[in-house]
Amino acid sequence: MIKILFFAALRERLECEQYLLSCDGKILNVATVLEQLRNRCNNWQQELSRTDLLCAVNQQLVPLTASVQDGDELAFFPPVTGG
Amino acid sequence: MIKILFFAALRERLECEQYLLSCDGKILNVATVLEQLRNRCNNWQQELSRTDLLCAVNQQLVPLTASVQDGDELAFFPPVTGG
Amino acid sequence: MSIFVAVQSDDFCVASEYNELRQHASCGAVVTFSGLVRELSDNTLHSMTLEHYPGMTEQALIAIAEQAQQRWQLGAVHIIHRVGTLKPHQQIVFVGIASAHRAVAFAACEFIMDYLKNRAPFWKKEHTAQGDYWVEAKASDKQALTRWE
Amino acid sequence: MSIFVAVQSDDFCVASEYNELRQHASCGAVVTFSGLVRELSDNTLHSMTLEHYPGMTEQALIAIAEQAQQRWQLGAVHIIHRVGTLKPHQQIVFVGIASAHRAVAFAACEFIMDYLKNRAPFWKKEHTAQGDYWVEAKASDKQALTRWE
Repeated sequence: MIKILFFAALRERLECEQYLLSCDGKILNVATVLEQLRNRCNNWQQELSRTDLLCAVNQQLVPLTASVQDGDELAFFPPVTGG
Repeated sequence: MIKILFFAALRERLECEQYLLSCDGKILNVATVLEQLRNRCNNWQQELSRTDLLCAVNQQLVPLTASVQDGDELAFFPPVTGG
Repeated sequence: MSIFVAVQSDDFCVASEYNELRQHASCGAVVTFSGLVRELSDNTLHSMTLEHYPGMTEQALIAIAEQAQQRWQLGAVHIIHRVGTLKPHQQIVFVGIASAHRAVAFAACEFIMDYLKNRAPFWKKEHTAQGDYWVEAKASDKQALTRWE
Repeated sequence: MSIFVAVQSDDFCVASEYNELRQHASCGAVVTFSGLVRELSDNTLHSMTLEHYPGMTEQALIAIAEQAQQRWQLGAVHIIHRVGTLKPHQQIVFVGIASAHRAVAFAACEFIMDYLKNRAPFWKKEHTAQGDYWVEAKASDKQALTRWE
């Protein structure tokens, strides 16, 4: 299982905070996971196609070319606005 | 009269804190005043020939080309080291 | 070199942070930055809510402090960021640096704020008379990073 | 925009200065700099005495604050400089800036320190186990001005 988290405006627009994805023990590419999520519905397609989307694997910022596997925590979120 | 003040290391080396110079109502150049002061003795010659000497007229930093006249306060001091 | 990082809903006290920072041996300079909730220009901001990614925020802040420490010789770095609901004029973020010389303290403090603005997972939502709005990231914050690269 | 300048032998309180600075309307950022008496590397500094040019110091600090105000949109500028005899770890100088945005507050605070180091008539004399020495001006402080020209 990969635990997928969404934050802030993205979480609200997807109406989803956490999503569990089975990966059958395979190592996946973040971009591949994202493509799978986009196919869920039109709204997800649109929201997850934003070019400013940020991604973290196990709480570290990574590019979409990073890989994920069983037990990983994957997160997607909009540009950060703290400080 | 022009009131001339010396500060910090310069004051100690000249053994002088304040010096009154009569200028007979004339407008003088700071460089001219400095030349006069240098001629007082060898020690003053040396101390007042330092190229890093700073100068203020009426409490404003000025170049040695500035002019002074009766009633002005003229000050010479080494590079500042506050902060 | 010591690093202190906190993500908390409680307010922080700049005076206590400063008093700790100035204790650092061979410290000749302390620079502090405090970020406050600003009023909107039309004066209708009731409050804002700061959401974060628990766990990742602390790691991100420590990573930024460590980057600063690798670039410059620092005595101490304190970073505090609040989460939850804040009202206008309340404190949001504190960054404090103790170092031997001032240039390093200024650079490290500004570096940390620039990276925090772009890399630490916090998001602001404004609650105004006209409704609730997520704050948009500013191009100027992204631009600010380029000078450190 | 408000300017507050003080030259005093008494210590100052960073907490009070900060609390005043953060009151400024539309203030989103407060940056403070504090300079402290550093130990010498051989640990023999007993104390230092700060001499100044009474009258000119206050004018010079106000002039520097006004220059900063002309360059950037600032909410408030506080500058405090102590004179007299100070011991290691004691506070020498405080510069605090309140402004809407952080970049401006950092720039103004550093600008003021750079100008103060080169233009304000203060001189430090160190009292050490080996004797009393006037502190020499540093080339790096002069160099720091060039980026603002």
